[in-house]
Amino acid sequence: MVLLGKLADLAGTPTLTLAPPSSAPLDWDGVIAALPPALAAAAGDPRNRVAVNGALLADKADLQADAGDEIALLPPVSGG
Amino acid sequence: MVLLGKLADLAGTPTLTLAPPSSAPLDWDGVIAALPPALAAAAGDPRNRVAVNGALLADKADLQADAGDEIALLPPVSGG
Amino acid sequence: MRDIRLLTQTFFPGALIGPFTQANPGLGGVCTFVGEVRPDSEVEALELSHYEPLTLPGMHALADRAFDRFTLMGLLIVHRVGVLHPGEPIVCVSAAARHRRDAIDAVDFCMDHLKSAAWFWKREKRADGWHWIEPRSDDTRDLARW
Amino acid sequence: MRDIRLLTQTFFPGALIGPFTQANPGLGGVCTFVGEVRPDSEVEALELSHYEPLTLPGMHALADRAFDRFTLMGLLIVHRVGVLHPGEPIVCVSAAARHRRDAIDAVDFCMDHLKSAAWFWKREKRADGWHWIEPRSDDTRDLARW
Repeated sequence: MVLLGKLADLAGTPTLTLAPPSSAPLDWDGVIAALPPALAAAAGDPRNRVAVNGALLADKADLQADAGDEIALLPPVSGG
Repeated sequence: MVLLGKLADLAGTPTLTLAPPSSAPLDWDGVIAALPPALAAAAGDPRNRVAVNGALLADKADLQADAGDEIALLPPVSGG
Repeated sequence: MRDIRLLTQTFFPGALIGPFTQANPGLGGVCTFVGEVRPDSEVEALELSHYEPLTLPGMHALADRAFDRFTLMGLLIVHRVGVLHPGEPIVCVSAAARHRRDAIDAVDFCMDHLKSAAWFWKREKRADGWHWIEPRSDDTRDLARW
Repeated sequence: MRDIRLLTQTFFPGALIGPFTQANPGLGGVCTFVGEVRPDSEVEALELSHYEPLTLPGMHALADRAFDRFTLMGLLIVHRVGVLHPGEPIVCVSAAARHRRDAIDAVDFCMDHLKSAAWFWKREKRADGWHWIEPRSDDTRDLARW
Protein backbone atom coordinates (compact mmCIF):
# COMPACT_ATOMS: atom_id res chain seq x y z
CA MET A 1 0.00 0.00 0.00
CA VAL A 2 1.33 3.44 -1.03
CA LEU A 3 0.55 6.46 1.13
CA LEU A 4 0.74 9.93 -0.40
CA GLY A 5 1.04 13.42 1.07
CA LYS A 6 0.45 13.80 4.74
CA LEU A 7 -0.84 10.24 5.05
CA ALA A 8 2.76 9.08 4.58
CA ASP A 9 3.80 11.36 7.46
CA LEU A 10 1.01 10.03 9.66
CA ALA A 11 2.03 6.46 8.95
CA GLY A 12 5.71 7.28 9.36
CA THR A 13 6.37 5.53 6.04
CA PRO A 14 5.39 5.98 2.37
CA THR A 15 4.54 2.29 1.99
CA LEU A 16 2.85 -0.33 4.11
CA THR A 17 2.44 -3.99 3.46
CA LEU A 18 -0.96 -5.31 4.46
CA ALA A 19 -1.38 -8.94 5.34
CA PRO A 20 -2.92 -10.68 2.34
CA PRO A 21 -6.63 -11.28 2.85
CA SER A 22 -7.40 -14.79 4.08
CA SER A 23 -9.88 -15.68 1.36
CA ALA A 24 -11.90 -13.03 -0.54
CA PRO A 25 -10.15 -10.00 -2.17
CA LEU A 26 -9.49 -7.10 0.19
CA ASP A 27 -12.21 -4.41 0.14
CA TRP A 28 -12.15 -0.82 1.47
CA ASP A 29 -13.47 -1.81 4.91
CA GLY A 30 -10.81 -4.47 5.07
CA VAL A 31 -8.09 -1.88 4.32
CA ILE A 32 -9.34 0.50 7.02
CA ALA A 33 -9.52 -2.37 9.51
CA ALA A 34 -5.92 -3.35 8.72
CA LEU A 35 -4.50 0.16 9.34
CA PRO A 36 -3.19 1.46 12.67
CA PRO A 37 -6.02 3.45 14.39
CA ALA A 38 -4.63 7.05 13.82
CA LEU A 39 -4.01 6.31 10.15
CA ALA A 40 -7.37 4.56 9.78
CA ALA A 41 -9.17 7.73 10.98
CA ALA A 42 -7.27 9.94 8.49
CA ALA A 43 -7.72 7.39 5.69
CA GLY A 44 -11.50 7.56 6.23
CA ASP A 45 -11.65 11.21 5.02
CA PRO A 46 -14.23 11.06 2.18
CA ARG A 47 -12.05 13.38 0.03
CA ASN A 48 -9.35 10.72 -0.23
CA ARG A 49 -9.14 8.78 -3.50
CA VAL A 50 -7.92 5.25 -4.05
CA ALA A 51 -5.97 3.78 -6.97
CA VAL A 52 -5.21 0.12 -7.59
CA ASN A 53 -2.11 -0.62 -9.69
CA GLY A 54 -2.08 2.97 -10.91
CA ALA A 55 -5.76 3.16 -11.90
CA LEU A 56 -7.99 5.54 -9.93
CA LEU A 57 -11.22 4.06 -8.59
CA ALA A 58 -14.39 6.06 -9.17
CA ASP A 59 -15.67 4.83 -5.81
CA LYS A 60 -13.69 3.36 -2.93
CA ALA A 61 -16.51 0.84 -2.44
CA ASP A 62 -15.37 -0.75 -5.73
CA LEU A 63 -12.04 -1.79 -4.18
CA GLN A 64 -11.21 -5.47 -4.72
CA ALA A 65 -7.50 -6.01 -4.14
CA ASP A 66 -5.68 -9.29 -4.46
CA ALA A 67 -2.31 -10.29 -3.01
CA GLY A 68 0.44 -8.30 -4.77
CA ASP A 69 -1.82 -5.45 -5.88
CA GLU A 70 -0.58 -1.92 -5.16
CA ILE A 71 -3.23 0.14 -3.39
CA ALA A 72 -2.50 3.90 -3.34
CA LEU A 73 -4.26 6.19 -0.88
CA LEU A 74 -4.35 9.76 -2.25
CA PRO A 75 -5.40 12.68 -0.04
CA PRO A 76 -6.66 15.94 -1.63
CA VAL A 77 -3.86 17.73 -3.48
CA SER A 78 -2.34 20.96 -2.21
CA GLY A 79 -3.50 24.36 -3.39
CA GLY A 80 -1.28 26.95 -5.00
CA MET B 1 1.99 66.59 -43.95
CA VAL B 2 2.87 62.97 -43.08
CA LEU B 3 1.20 60.17 -45.04
CA LEU B 4 1.03 56.69 -43.52
CA GLY B 5 0.45 53.24 -44.94
CA LYS B 6 -0.83 53.02 -48.49
CA LEU B 7 -1.52 56.77 -48.62
CA ALA B 8 2.26 57.27 -48.79
CA ASP B 9 2.35 54.89 -51.77
CA LEU B 10 -0.49 56.73 -53.47
CA ALA B 11 1.25 60.07 -53.00
CA GLY B 12 4.60 58.58 -54.04
CA THR B 13 6.15 60.14 -50.91
CA PRO B 14 5.74 59.81 -47.12
CA THR B 15 5.64 63.60 -46.62
CA LEU B 16 4.10 66.51 -48.46
CA THR B 17 4.46 70.18 -47.78
CA LEU B 18 1.22 72.11 -48.21
CA ALA B 19 1.32 75.78 -49.05
CA PRO B 20 0.66 77.70 -45.83
CA PRO B 21 -2.92 79.01 -45.68
CA SER B 22 -3.25 82.60 -46.83
CA SER B 23 -5.05 83.84 -43.72
CA ALA B 24 -7.12 81.57 -41.46
CA PRO B 25 -5.67 78.24 -40.12
CA LEU B 26 -5.95 75.29 -42.52
CA ASP B 27 -9.04 73.12 -41.95
CA TRP B 28 -9.87 69.60 -43.23
CA ASP B 29 -11.58 70.86 -46.39
CA GLY B 30 -8.54 73.02 -47.05
CA VAL B 31 -6.25 69.97 -46.75
CA ILE B 32 -8.37 67.92 -49.18
CA ALA B 33 -8.46 70.84 -51.63
CA ALA B 34 -4.67 71.12 -51.46
CA LEU B 35 -4.02 67.44 -52.28
CA PRO B 36 -3.55 65.97 -55.76
CA PRO B 37 -6.93 64.55 -56.93
CA ALA B 38 -6.11 60.78 -56.59
CA LEU B 39 -4.76 61.28 -53.09
CA ALA B 40 -7.65 63.59 -52.16
CA ALA B 41 -10.14 60.82 -53.00
CA ALA B 42 -8.27 58.25 -50.85
CA ALA B 43 -7.78 60.79 -48.04
CA GLY B 44 -11.53 61.31 -47.92
CA ASP B 45 -12.13 57.71 -46.67
CA PRO B 46 -14.12 58.26 -43.45
CA ARG B 47 -12.03 55.55 -41.67
CA ASN B 48 -8.89 57.67 -41.93
CA ARG B 49 -7.78 59.51 -38.77
CA VAL B 50 -5.89 62.77 -38.50
CA ALA B 51 -3.24 63.81 -35.96
CA VAL B 52 -1.74 67.27 -35.55
CA ASN B 53 1.74 67.44 -34.04
CA GLY B 54 1.39 63.85 -32.77
CA ALA B 55 -2.07 64.30 -31.16
CA LEU B 56 -5.00 62.36 -32.69
CA LEU B 57 -8.09 64.44 -33.45
CA ALA B 58 -11.42 63.01 -32.30
CA ASP B 59 -13.02 64.52 -35.41
CA LYS B 60 -11.34 65.67 -38.60
CA ALA B 61 -13.73 68.67 -38.61
CA ASP B 62 -11.73 69.97 -35.60
CA LEU B 63 -8.60 70.42 -37.72
CA GLN B 64 -7.07 73.91 -37.40
CA ALA B 65 -3.46 73.77 -38.58
CA ASP B 66 -1.07 76.72 -38.65
CA ALA B 67 2.11 77.11 -40.69
CA GLY B 68 4.74 74.65 -39.41
CA ASP B 69 2.24 72.19 -37.86
CA GLU B 70 2.68 68.52 -38.74
CA ILE B 71 -0.56 67.00 -40.01
CA ALA B 72 -0.53 63.15 -40.14
CA LEU B 73 -3.06 61.25 -42.22
CA LEU B 74 -3.56 57.73 -40.81
CA PRO B 75 -5.47 55.07 -42.76
CA PRO B 76 -6.99 52.06 -40.94
CA VAL B 77 -4.27 49.75 -39.58
CA SER B 78 -3.60 46.33 -41.02
CA GLY B 79 -5.11 43.18 -39.59
CA GLY B 80 -3.15 40.21 -38.35
CA MET C 1 6.01 18.70 -31.27
CA ARG C 2 4.92 17.33 -27.94
CA ASP C 3 7.25 17.36 -24.94
CA ILE C 4 5.86 16.24 -21.57
CA ARG C 5 8.33 15.81 -18.72
CA LEU C 6 8.67 15.45 -14.99
CA LEU C 7 12.03 16.72 -13.78
CA THR C 8 13.77 16.00 -10.49
CA GLN C 9 16.44 18.70 -10.93
CA THR C 10 16.23 22.44 -11.41
CA PHE C 11 15.74 23.60 -15.01
CA PHE C 12 16.07 26.76 -17.08
CA PRO C 13 12.86 27.51 -18.98
CA GLY C 14 14.75 29.56 -21.56
CA ALA C 15 16.80 26.50 -22.48
CA LEU C 16 13.57 24.59 -23.20
CA ILE C 17 11.67 27.30 -25.08
CA GLY C 18 14.30 28.03 -27.72
CA PRO C 19 14.47 24.44 -29.03
CA PHE C 20 10.69 24.06 -28.61
CA THR C 21 10.08 27.11 -30.81
CA GLN C 22 12.60 25.87 -33.38
CA ALA C 23 10.88 22.48 -33.42
CA ASN C 24 7.62 24.04 -34.62
CA PRO C 25 8.44 25.75 -37.89
CA GLY C 26 5.59 27.73 -39.38
CA LEU C 27 4.15 28.89 -36.09
CA GLY C 28 2.51 32.27 -35.68
CA GLY C 29 2.93 32.56 -31.94
CA VAL C 30 4.22 30.89 -28.82
CA CYS C 31 2.74 31.47 -25.39
CA THR C 32 4.70 30.34 -22.35
CA PHE C 33 3.91 30.36 -18.67
CA VAL C 34 6.60 29.73 -16.08
CA GLY C 35 5.65 29.36 -12.43
CA GLU C 36 8.30 29.82 -9.79
CA VAL C 37 8.45 29.06 -6.09
CA ARG C 38 7.45 32.41 -4.59
CA PRO C 39 9.96 33.73 -2.12
CA ASP C 40 8.44 33.95 1.32
CA SER C 41 10.59 35.04 4.22
CA GLU C 42 9.34 32.08 6.27
CA VAL C 43 9.70 29.35 3.65
CA GLU C 44 13.11 27.73 3.17
CA ALA C 45 12.08 25.02 0.72
CA LEU C 46 9.11 23.40 -0.96
CA GLU C 47 8.79 19.68 -1.58
CA LEU C 48 6.52 18.22 -4.23
CA SER C 49 5.68 14.55 -3.98
CA HIS C 50 3.61 12.68 -6.51
CA TYR C 51 2.36 9.17 -7.33
CA GLU C 52 4.30 8.24 -10.40
CA PRO C 53 1.80 5.78 -11.94
CA LEU C 54 -0.72 8.65 -12.14
CA THR C 55 1.35 11.77 -12.74
CA LEU C 56 2.91 11.38 -16.16
CA PRO C 57 -0.14 9.60 -17.67
CA GLY C 58 -2.26 12.47 -16.25
CA MET C 59 -0.03 15.05 -17.94
CA HIS C 60 -0.22 13.17 -21.26
CA ALA C 61 -4.02 12.95 -21.00
CA LEU C 62 -4.13 16.72 -20.38
CA ALA C 63 -1.96 17.30 -23.47
CA ASP C 64 -4.38 15.12 -25.48
CA ARG C 65 -7.30 17.30 -24.33
CA ALA C 66 -5.43 20.50 -25.22
CA PHE C 67 -4.59 19.18 -28.72
CA ASP C 68 -8.26 18.19 -29.18
CA ARG C 69 -9.57 21.53 -28.00
CA PHE C 70 -7.15 24.00 -29.59
CA THR C 71 -5.42 24.16 -32.96
CA LEU C 72 -1.86 23.63 -31.79
CA MET C 73 1.42 22.86 -33.49
CA GLY C 74 3.28 22.03 -30.30
CA LEU C 75 2.82 21.72 -26.56
CA LEU C 76 5.45 21.55 -23.83
CA ILE C 77 4.51 20.68 -20.25
CA VAL C 78 7.37 20.38 -17.78
CA HIS C 79 6.84 20.04 -14.03
CA ARG C 80 9.32 19.74 -11.20
CA VAL C 81 9.07 17.22 -8.38
CA GLY C 82 11.30 16.91 -5.34
CA VAL C 83 12.73 19.68 -3.18
CA LEU C 84 12.69 23.20 -4.66
CA HIS C 85 13.97 26.49 -3.30
CA PRO C 86 12.37 29.94 -3.59
CA GLY C 87 12.89 31.45 -7.03
CA GLU C 88 13.28 28.07 -8.77
CA PRO C 89 10.91 27.26 -11.66
CA ILE C 90 8.27 24.70 -10.72
CA VAL C 91 6.25 24.47 -13.93
CA CYS C 92 6.62 25.54 -17.55
CA VAL C 93 3.83 25.23 -20.13
CA SER C 94 4.39 26.45 -23.66
CA ALA C 95 2.05 26.23 -26.65
CA ALA C 96 2.93 26.95 -30.27
CA ALA C 97 0.16 27.64 -32.75
CA ARG C 98 -0.51 29.37 -36.03
CA HIS C 99 -2.84 31.75 -34.19
CA ARG C 100 -2.33 33.71 -31.02
CA ARG C 101 -5.67 32.87 -29.40
CA ASP C 102 -5.02 29.10 -29.55
CA ALA C 103 -1.55 29.49 -28.03
CA ILE C 104 -2.69 31.71 -25.14
CA ASP C 105 -5.87 29.74 -24.41
CA ALA C 106 -4.02 26.39 -24.46
CA VAL C 107 -1.53 27.61 -21.84
CA ASP C 108 -4.35 29.00 -19.69
CA PHE C 109 -6.29 25.72 -20.04
CA CYS C 110 -3.31 23.52 -19.20
CA MET C 111 -2.36 25.60 -16.17
CA ASP C 112 -5.93 25.51 -14.84
CA HIS C 113 -6.18 21.73 -15.36
CA LEU C 114 -2.69 20.65 -14.40
CA LYS C 115 -3.62 20.30 -10.74
CA SER C 116 -6.54 18.02 -11.48
CA ALA C 117 -4.70 16.08 -14.21
CA ALA C 118 -1.48 15.44 -12.31
CA TRP C 119 -1.56 15.35 -8.57
CA PHE C 120 1.16 16.91 -6.51
CA TRP C 121 1.32 17.09 -2.75
CA LYS C 122 3.31 20.00 -1.39
CA ARG C 123 4.91 20.73 1.91
CA GLU C 124 6.90 23.76 2.99
CA LYS C 125 9.96 23.80 5.19
CA ARG C 126 9.86 26.58 7.76
CA ALA C 127 12.10 27.30 10.73
CA ASP C 128 10.03 24.82 12.79
CA GLY C 129 10.02 22.02 10.21
CA TRP C 130 7.86 20.75 7.35
CA HIS C 131 4.19 21.73 6.92
CA TRP C 132 1.74 20.24 4.41
CA ILE C 133 -0.09 22.72 2.18
CA GLU C 134 -3.85 22.20 2.27
CA PRO C 135 -6.23 22.22 -0.73
CA ARG C 136 -7.57 25.60 -1.83
CA SER C 137 -11.05 26.55 -3.07
CA ASP C 138 -9.77 28.82 -5.92
CA ASP C 139 -8.84 25.76 -7.95
CA THR C 140 -12.48 24.82 -8.42
CA ARG C 141 -13.26 28.36 -9.57
CA ASP C 142 -10.48 28.22 -12.19
CA LEU C 143 -11.83 24.93 -13.57
CA ALA C 144 -15.35 26.33 -13.82
CA ARG C 145 -14.07 28.83 -16.44
CA TRP C 146 -13.75 26.10 -19.10
CA MET D 1 10.01 46.59 -13.93
CA ARG D 2 8.62 48.15 -17.05
CA ASP D 3 10.32 47.77 -20.41
CA ILE D 4 8.59 49.17 -23.49
CA ARG D 5 10.54 49.22 -26.74
CA LEU D 6 10.28 49.59 -30.48
CA LEU D 7 13.10 47.79 -32.25
CA THR D 8 14.33 48.27 -35.79
CA GLN D 9 16.54 45.15 -35.80
CA THR D 10 15.76 41.47 -35.24
CA PHE D 11 15.71 40.35 -31.58
CA PHE D 12 15.88 37.14 -29.55
CA PRO D 13 12.96 36.91 -27.12
CA GLY D 14 14.90 34.54 -24.86
CA ALA D 15 17.57 37.19 -24.40
CA LEU D 16 14.91 39.61 -23.14
CA ILE D 17 12.94 37.24 -20.91
CA GLY D 18 15.83 36.03 -18.74
CA PRO D 19 16.83 39.52 -17.56
CA PHE D 20 13.16 40.55 -17.30
CA THR D 21 12.44 37.61 -14.98
CA GLN D 22 15.54 38.36 -12.90
CA ALA D 23 14.47 42.01 -12.62
CA ASN D 24 11.25 41.01 -10.85
CA PRO D 25 12.34 39.14 -7.74
CA GLY D 26 9.49 37.68 -5.74
CA LEU D 27 7.32 36.82 -8.71
CA GLY D 28 5.06 33.77 -8.76
CA GLY D 29 4.75 33.45 -12.52
CA VAL D 30 5.74 34.91 -15.85
CA CYS D 31 3.61 34.65 -18.96
CA THR D 32 5.16 35.47 -22.32
CA PHE D 33 3.74 35.64 -25.79
CA VAL D 34 5.99 35.84 -28.83
CA GLY D 35 4.49 36.45 -32.24
CA GLU D 36 6.49 35.59 -35.32
CA VAL D 37 6.12 36.37 -38.98
CA ARG D 38 4.31 33.27 -40.25
CA PRO D 39 6.07 31.58 -43.13
CA ASP D 40 3.95 31.70 -46.23
CA SER D 41 5.33 30.32 -49.45
CA GLU D 42 4.28 33.48 -51.28
CA VAL D 43 5.57 36.05 -48.80
CA GLU D 44 9.23 37.05 -48.97
CA ALA D 45 9.15 39.87 -46.41
CA LEU D 46 6.84 41.94 -44.26
CA GLU D 47 7.31 45.64 -43.65
CA LEU D 48 5.82 47.44 -40.65
CA SER D 49 5.61 51.18 -40.80
CA HIS D 50 4.36 53.38 -37.96
CA TYR D 51 3.93 57.03 -37.00
CA GLU D 52 6.52 57.53 -34.33
CA PRO D 53 4.79 60.36 -32.39
CA LEU D 54 1.88 57.98 -31.70
CA THR D 55 3.45 54.52 -31.43
CA LEU D 56 5.63 54.57 -28.32
CA PRO D 57 3.24 56.83 -26.34
CA GLY D 58 0.45 54.40 -27.32
CA MET D 59 2.46 51.44 -26.02
CA HIS D 60 3.17 53.26 -22.75
CA ALA D 61 -0.51 54.14 -22.35
CA LEU D 62 -1.38 50.46 -22.87
CA ALA D 63 1.16 49.46 -20.21
CA ASP D 64 -0.46 51.99 -17.83
CA ARG D 65 -3.86 50.37 -18.42
CA ALA D 66 -2.44 46.88 -17.83
CA PHE D 67 -0.78 47.98 -14.56
CA ASP D 68 -4.09 49.58 -13.47
CA ARG D 69 -6.15 46.54 -14.35
CA PHE D 70 -3.94 43.65 -13.18
CA THR D 71 -1.70 43.15 -10.18
CA LEU D 72 1.64 43.07 -11.97
CA MET D 73 5.23 43.23 -10.89
CA GLY D 74 6.62 43.79 -14.36
CA LEU D 75 5.58 44.21 -17.96
CA LEU D 76 7.66 43.97 -21.12
CA ILE D 77 6.28 45.06 -24.50
CA VAL D 78 8.66 44.89 -27.44
CA HIS D 79 7.55 45.40 -31.04
CA ARG D 80 9.49 45.33 -34.27
CA VAL D 81 9.19 47.91 -37.02
CA GLY D 82 10.88 47.88 -40.42
CA VAL D 83 11.40 44.93 -42.75
CA LEU D 84 11.00 41.44 -41.25
CA HIS D 85 11.42 38.00 -42.76
CA PRO D 86 9.31 34.87 -42.16
CA GLY D 87 10.18 33.24 -38.82
CA GLU D 88 11.45 36.46 -37.23
CA PRO D 89 9.81 37.62 -33.98
CA ILE D 90 7.52 40.60 -34.49
CA VAL D 91 6.18 41.13 -30.96
CA CYS D 92 7.01 39.95 -27.44
CA VAL D 93 4.82 40.69 -24.42
CA SER D 94 5.77 39.33 -21.02
CA ALA D 95 4.06 39.90 -17.68
CA ALA D 96 5.43 38.99 -14.25
CA ALA D 97 3.05 38.76 -11.31
CA ARG D 98 2.68 37.12 -7.96
CA HIS D 99 -0.32 35.21 -9.30
CA ARG D 100 -0.73 33.24 -12.49
CA ARG D 101 -4.09 34.69 -13.50
CA ASP D 102 -2.77 38.28 -13.53
CA ALA D 103 0.26 37.30 -15.62
CA ILE D 104 -1.75 35.36 -18.25
CA ASP D 105 -4.62 37.87 -18.43
CA ALA D 106 -2.24 40.84 -18.74
CA VAL D 107 -0.51 39.25 -21.74
CA ASP D 108 -3.85 38.40 -23.34
CA PHE D 109 -5.12 41.97 -22.71
CA CYS D 110 -1.98 43.64 -24.09
CA MET D 111 -1.95 41.47 -27.22
CA ASP D 112 -5.64 42.22 -27.89
CA HIS D 113 -5.13 45.98 -27.39
CA LEU D 114 -1.72 46.44 -28.97
CA LYS D 115 -3.20 47.03 -32.41
CA SER D 116 -5.51 49.79 -31.20
CA ALA D 117 -2.90 51.31 -28.86
CA ALA D 118 -0.01 51.42 -31.32
CA TRP D 119 -0.76 51.58 -35.00
CA PHE D 120 1.23 49.61 -37.49
CA TRP D 121 0.71 49.48 -41.21
CA LYS D 122 1.90 46.29 -42.84
CA ARG D 123 2.74 45.37 -46.38
CA GLU D 124 3.96 42.06 -47.75
CA LYS D 125 6.52 41.50 -50.44
CA ARG D 126 5.49 38.84 -52.93
CA ALA D 127 7.02 37.81 -56.23
CA ASP D 128 5.08 40.62 -57.93
CA GLY D 129 6.00 43.33 -55.43
CA TRP D 130 4.65 44.90 -52.25
CA HIS D 131 0.99 44.58 -51.18
CA TRP D 132 -0.67 46.43 -48.29
CA ILE D 133 -2.50 44.28 -45.74
CA GLU D 134 -6.06 45.44 -45.19
CA PRO D 135 -7.84 45.80 -41.81
CA ARG D 136 -9.52 42.69 -40.43
CA SER D 137 -12.83 42.32 -38.59
CA ASP D 138 -11.47 39.83 -35.99
CA ASP D 139 -9.68 42.62 -34.18
CA THR D 140 -12.96 44.17 -33.08
CA ARG D 141 -14.14 40.80 -31.78
CA ASP D 142 -10.96 40.40 -29.68
CA LEU D 143 -11.44 43.83 -28.10
CA ALA D 144 -15.06 43.06 -27.23
CA ARG D 145 -13.81 40.34 -24.84
CA TRP D 146 -12.58 42.92 -22.31
